[in-house]
Amino acid sequence: MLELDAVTVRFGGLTALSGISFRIAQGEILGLVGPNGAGKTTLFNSISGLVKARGRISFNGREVTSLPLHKRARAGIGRTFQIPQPMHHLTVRENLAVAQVFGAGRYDEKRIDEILAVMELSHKADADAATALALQELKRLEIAKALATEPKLLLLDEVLAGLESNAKRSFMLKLKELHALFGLTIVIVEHDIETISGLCTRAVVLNFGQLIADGTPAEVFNNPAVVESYTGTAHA
Amino acid sequence: MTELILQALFSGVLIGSVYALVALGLALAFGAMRIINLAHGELVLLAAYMAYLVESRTGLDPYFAIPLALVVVAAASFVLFLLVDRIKDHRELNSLILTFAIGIILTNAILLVFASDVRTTASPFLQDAVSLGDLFAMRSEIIAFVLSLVLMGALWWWLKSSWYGRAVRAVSSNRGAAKLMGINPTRIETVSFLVAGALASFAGVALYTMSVVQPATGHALTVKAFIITVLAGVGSIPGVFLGAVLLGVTEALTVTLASSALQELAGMVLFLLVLFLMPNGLFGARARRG
Amino acid sequence: MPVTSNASAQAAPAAASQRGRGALIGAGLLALALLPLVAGASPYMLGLLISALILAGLALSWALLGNLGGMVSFGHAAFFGVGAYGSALLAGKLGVPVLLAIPLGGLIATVFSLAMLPALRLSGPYFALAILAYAQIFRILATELDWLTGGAAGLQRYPGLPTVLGFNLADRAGSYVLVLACVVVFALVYMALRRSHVGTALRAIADSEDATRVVGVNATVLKTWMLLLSAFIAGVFGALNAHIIGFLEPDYAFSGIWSVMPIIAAVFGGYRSVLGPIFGAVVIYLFDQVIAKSLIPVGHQILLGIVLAIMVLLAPNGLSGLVARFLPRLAGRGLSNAEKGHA
Amino acid sequence: MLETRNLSSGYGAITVLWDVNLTFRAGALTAIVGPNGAGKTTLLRTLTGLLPFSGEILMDGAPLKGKTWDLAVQGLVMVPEGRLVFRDMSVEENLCLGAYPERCRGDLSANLERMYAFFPRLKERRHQLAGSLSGGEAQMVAMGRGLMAKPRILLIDEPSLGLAPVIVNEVFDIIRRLKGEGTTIVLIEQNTRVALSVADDVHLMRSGKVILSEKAEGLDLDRLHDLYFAREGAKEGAGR
Amino acid sequence: MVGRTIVSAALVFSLTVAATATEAQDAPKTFTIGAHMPLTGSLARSGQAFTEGMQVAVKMCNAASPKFQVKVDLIDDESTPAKAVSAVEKLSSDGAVALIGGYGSNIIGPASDASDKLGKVYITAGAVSDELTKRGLKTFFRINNNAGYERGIATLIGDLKPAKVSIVASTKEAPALLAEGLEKDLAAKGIAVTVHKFDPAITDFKPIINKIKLQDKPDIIMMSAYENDYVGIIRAAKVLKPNVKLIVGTWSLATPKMYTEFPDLMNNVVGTSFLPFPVEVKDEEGRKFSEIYKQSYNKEIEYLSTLSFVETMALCEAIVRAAEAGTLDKGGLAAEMRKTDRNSLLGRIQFDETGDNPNFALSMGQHRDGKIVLVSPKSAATGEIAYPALPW
Repeated sequence: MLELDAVTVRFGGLTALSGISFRIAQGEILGLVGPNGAGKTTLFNSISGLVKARGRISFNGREVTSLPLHKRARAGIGRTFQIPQPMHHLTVRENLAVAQVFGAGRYDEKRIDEILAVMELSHKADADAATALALQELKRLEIAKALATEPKLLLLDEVLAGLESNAKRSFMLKLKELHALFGLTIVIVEHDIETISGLCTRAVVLNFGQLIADGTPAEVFNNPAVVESYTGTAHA
Repeated sequence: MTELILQALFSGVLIGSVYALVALGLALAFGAMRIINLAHGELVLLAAYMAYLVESRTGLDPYFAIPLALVVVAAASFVLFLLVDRIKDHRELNSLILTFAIGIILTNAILLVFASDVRTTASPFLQDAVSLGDLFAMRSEIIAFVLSLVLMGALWWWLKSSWYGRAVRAVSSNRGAAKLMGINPTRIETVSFLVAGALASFAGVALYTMSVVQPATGHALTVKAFIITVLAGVGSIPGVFLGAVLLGVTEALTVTLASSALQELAGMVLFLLVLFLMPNGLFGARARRG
Repeated sequence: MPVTSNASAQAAPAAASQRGRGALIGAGLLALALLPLVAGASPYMLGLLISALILAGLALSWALLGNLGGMVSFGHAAFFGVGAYGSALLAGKLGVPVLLAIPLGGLIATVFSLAMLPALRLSGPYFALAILAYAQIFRILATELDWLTGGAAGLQRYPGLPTVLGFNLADRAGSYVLVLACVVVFALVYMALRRSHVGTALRAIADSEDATRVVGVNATVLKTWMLLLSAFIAGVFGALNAHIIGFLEPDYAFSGIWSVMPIIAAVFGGYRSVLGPIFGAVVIYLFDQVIAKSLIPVGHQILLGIVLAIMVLLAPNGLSGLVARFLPRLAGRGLSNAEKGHA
Repeated sequence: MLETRNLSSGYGAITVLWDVNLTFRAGALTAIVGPNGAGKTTLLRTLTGLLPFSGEILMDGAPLKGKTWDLAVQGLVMVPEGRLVFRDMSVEENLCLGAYPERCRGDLSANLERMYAFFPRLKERRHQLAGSLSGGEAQMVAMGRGLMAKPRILLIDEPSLGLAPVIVNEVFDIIRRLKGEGTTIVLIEQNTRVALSVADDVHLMRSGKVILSEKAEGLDLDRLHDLYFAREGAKEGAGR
Repeated sequence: MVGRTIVSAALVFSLTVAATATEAQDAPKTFTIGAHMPLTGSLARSGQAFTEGMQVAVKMCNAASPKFQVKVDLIDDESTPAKAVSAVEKLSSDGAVALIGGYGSNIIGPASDASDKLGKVYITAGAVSDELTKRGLKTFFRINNNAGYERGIATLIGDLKPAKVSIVASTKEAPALLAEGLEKDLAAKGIAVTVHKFDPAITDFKPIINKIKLQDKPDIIMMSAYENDYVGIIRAAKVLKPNVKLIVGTWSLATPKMYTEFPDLMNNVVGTSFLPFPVEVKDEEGRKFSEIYKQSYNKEIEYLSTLSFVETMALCEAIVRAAEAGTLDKGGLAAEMRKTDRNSLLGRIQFDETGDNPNFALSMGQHRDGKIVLVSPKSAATGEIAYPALPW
């Protein structure tokens, strides 16, 4: 469904991603792992179109490498931001309506209600997005907004970060529910081994903008290179 | 033809050097605070009227008005800063509107105090012609040119070597990091507005000696200054100087090679072309698009 | 792309009562606006009100670009002047009926605004002053192309407003009704647009452009539409003014006044609401012409400057913001969305 | 010498730090490690006055007062990640700005020479624009700039971020030398091994809380990593 | 809060205005003349000068007429047509019996239209466009016109018989119009003419003058512009010293004020003027005018003040005549205006069917060491022209 072929991103002299290639199959939940500055968000940005990448990105057999942002969204690539970016001055419902009208090309109130219900935001539907929502609600809104565009691929950037372990567990269940309910393919950035293991069938590890491991969560987290990428080498 | 063009270049450089003084103040305040002071031209004008006041009341040379202009204009600039600093929301938009409003207030205050007559120096000495071979200029223009170079040199030195100057550059470069250096950005913004006011003082007096002023002149000066900062790009004194000279020369050459009716057009077209095609300006280090 | 009302997106009863109240406020305002006619105001009063409404239309156009498009323009005179010349030339040289020439004037302003599309990539002051540059360029072109525009001497022999169905639009009362009607129509268009999904998306862009684009909104195209629409409205009012005044010259048609006054009016009234700029224009214009002028005959604009400065500093959401703060029930959401989150 | 009591902070309505209690000993190097999103940088930003907080921050037993720049003047100096150098100023100008607090201005040239002795590489590039430096060099500029302020406490934010291992080693050599000179240092690092190689005290943060506080010496790295990655079976607990 | 106060203040005020409008005509023997002038913006100078002449005329008129008194209501039109039209309407509703108009054809056109619709006589000295008198308005009058300026300057230049003339003209309406007309007139006299139009925003004229100096090589430089431009142009000429014989300008140039303010630039420059200086006024009226003017404003009479003085005198006299005949409130003022035939500082004043003054012709004055000598036409001359003669 998504194919990356030698995707490279440079900012000035800095290489943020170099030659990333991998595929994601329909229905997969893929964990994207790597320390700070490894290039995970940049990878999301290049898939969703926020930054220009070299190489080739194809989505459902269609090359999207140079497609503008909004067209990728309409093609079915949805994403969230690590720091939630609600449309502040809109109500929760309006947030979803905009996403649906422009991203999915139709207005279907029932479906919005459905998404609100699934994301447990129904009671906040007419509240202002920025002022009346707590962080966790903002994060759910972030996902709800992406869902409203009726995506086939959902890129989730650290949606679980900062959650208590119990909350994390229930949120994982929620993600699985979404995955089944909407027939999604999901890529999620996450650091917790527990979460990745519980949620994903496969994990990809980035470091210094390069892909250093690809496999089941267990394989990946026992890969010395991966552990080292987080914890560093002991200094001699 | 060569003679014509040479004179046009010469005139363009002379007028450009004063444009540069006007623009530097604008650029300095913009660098520190990311705010375009749309009342900057009026500050320059205020200084010009101080020169008029001193010359007409005391008969002294207009340059003697510089201390008075410094006090008055710096004070006005300081008040302006205090007001701008009060704006907390939608700063970019609201500060534009506020400084614009202050420009209107200053223009009309000048009109109320000094009437709408055309003012310029009466000194025969300053109006005398100076010739360099086949090139001609008014003495006041030569003085203004030298003054401008000296001030730009002084400003360059100040920014490079004084603690406040360095801090101004640091705040322009990276406000957050500047705080970590123990720099109080608000104080530095105040300083940069005061220095911008000082530059405006000199520019205004110079303008009074070489050109005519009227209460309505201020707005046009602001626009010229802004055009120059766009040509120059953000963050370099030589850039502002070259941008200003480029504008002056473009204007003079338009008159010489085409028609004087198109002079303003040429400036505006140049402005738009650079704005659209060269996001960093001609000489700037940083992009201006967000 | 569906551009429908999202009134249904709100809880139905609330929306209905809101709409009811909106209609009530609207009817009240319209009655107020027609009062001068019924009360038999002097031609002088009507003349002032016509000028105020022309300004109101221009302020509306400015605020639409500022509020929905997120762009501050310092050169609305560009559209105003092009609309004025376009309509006057069509009517004067080609004999197009004036009532047709006026919207065509707006259309010509729209076409000219296409030249400004590169400016859409610019932000804040750069956009504002780029538009100012366009206004200057258009002014100089109007001066230089004297075979078309009459040059500096201007145009003065072109038709004024006609008589329609026995109703003379050229007299004060007629002109007043026509200009008022145009203001009302564009205000309704603006309101409908703002309530539509496109309007919601545009508000969203102002919050976070990236976040809005990743849900499929083509921000550039929407902003372009706002620029074109704003140009059209400004052009129409320029054209109206041209036919009411009966004289055009470049310095007048492209005067800085047409760039400055809408800003003052919209900021004063509250540019984030629909009615704010209209009220702002009427109040500011009358204040300037009736009160300020009698206090300070020369330099009375100083009072405008002071009022503008005070508004920006103390009430950045303008009159409508103040109304919403002090009379929240009366104003409701219809009058102002300004206060929300902007305080 | 620096202490936090029930410190909570975050961005607007979003709380990131929850009741953090930490003590940084004078003359010691304290490392705060943890995965990203743990709140390490938030802690640093709170300590330097960039974020509002509830709870207390005490320096030498007295509540810390003032804005970021006042704290820098008082000797609480932060070295941000290398990208936060003044890019359009030269290396030397960057260093000079470090000495902005008045107490440091006196012997500017001596101070500079001291830095160049510390970072010979920077002397070679003293007139180069900081924006044109490599990541490691920029990191050195940021550290040099911080040292110019003659800090009583130096807070270093993820010095290894985005640097190749060789360069990381070089940077940590310098930190070790600094520690040798008796500077009190707080080091934020996600790279546990390098952090441990220089630290006296170690705190592990996860999800905005401190979940482990121990002396670096004799710390069981496996246990630390179990907690770090929240591996199955790891028990949270703080012990001294 | 502030806003609401302003709204209510505005309402109260406008109601008061409406109320007083109906009472204003109570005073039996004092008539109000309405006037609108540019008192702000770049033309404020001109508006001020107009106003001064007008006030002196009113004083003199009142002194001469014990039965009827006249007063002036003045409104700033800010050089914008809509505001001028408003002003006309307001003045008229406040009871003005006639109107004196401001400056610039773009203002006068719509304002006099409005006045015509209200049936009020409108007189101006500030609009020279030919279009204005082609409209067939019955209530419109003016004492000066483009043709007069053109004739005055063309006569002077024609008499000097230069081979070549360069015209430097502002692109503003009146100067552009004059330059166009002159170009044709002079060409008809066989004189080679080049025109350099400039945008009013420019301040450095050296490039234009240098072009004239090196390319045109004319005998005379003619400036069709305003005061600030004159200063710039003459300064540039003084610096570059083109090999010309004379510098000629038009309105607001040959005035004592210009000489006092710019003594080094003005000597030998020629411009339109009605009076020599020191004023040698032959008739009583002119002498009185200059006396009162000097008392009131502590300066010598100005060109524009003279214009407005003459128009106001003509208007006042017509008002008095109409009042005596009892036709003033019956629309008889326009007819009385057409009966005007008097001598003035501008020469003979009459109004034709279109309201224009067919006799309007200009004298040209030359600055001569602080004095102004009338040098053209021969009939009005008080001295010989210094030619060639330059300010430097």
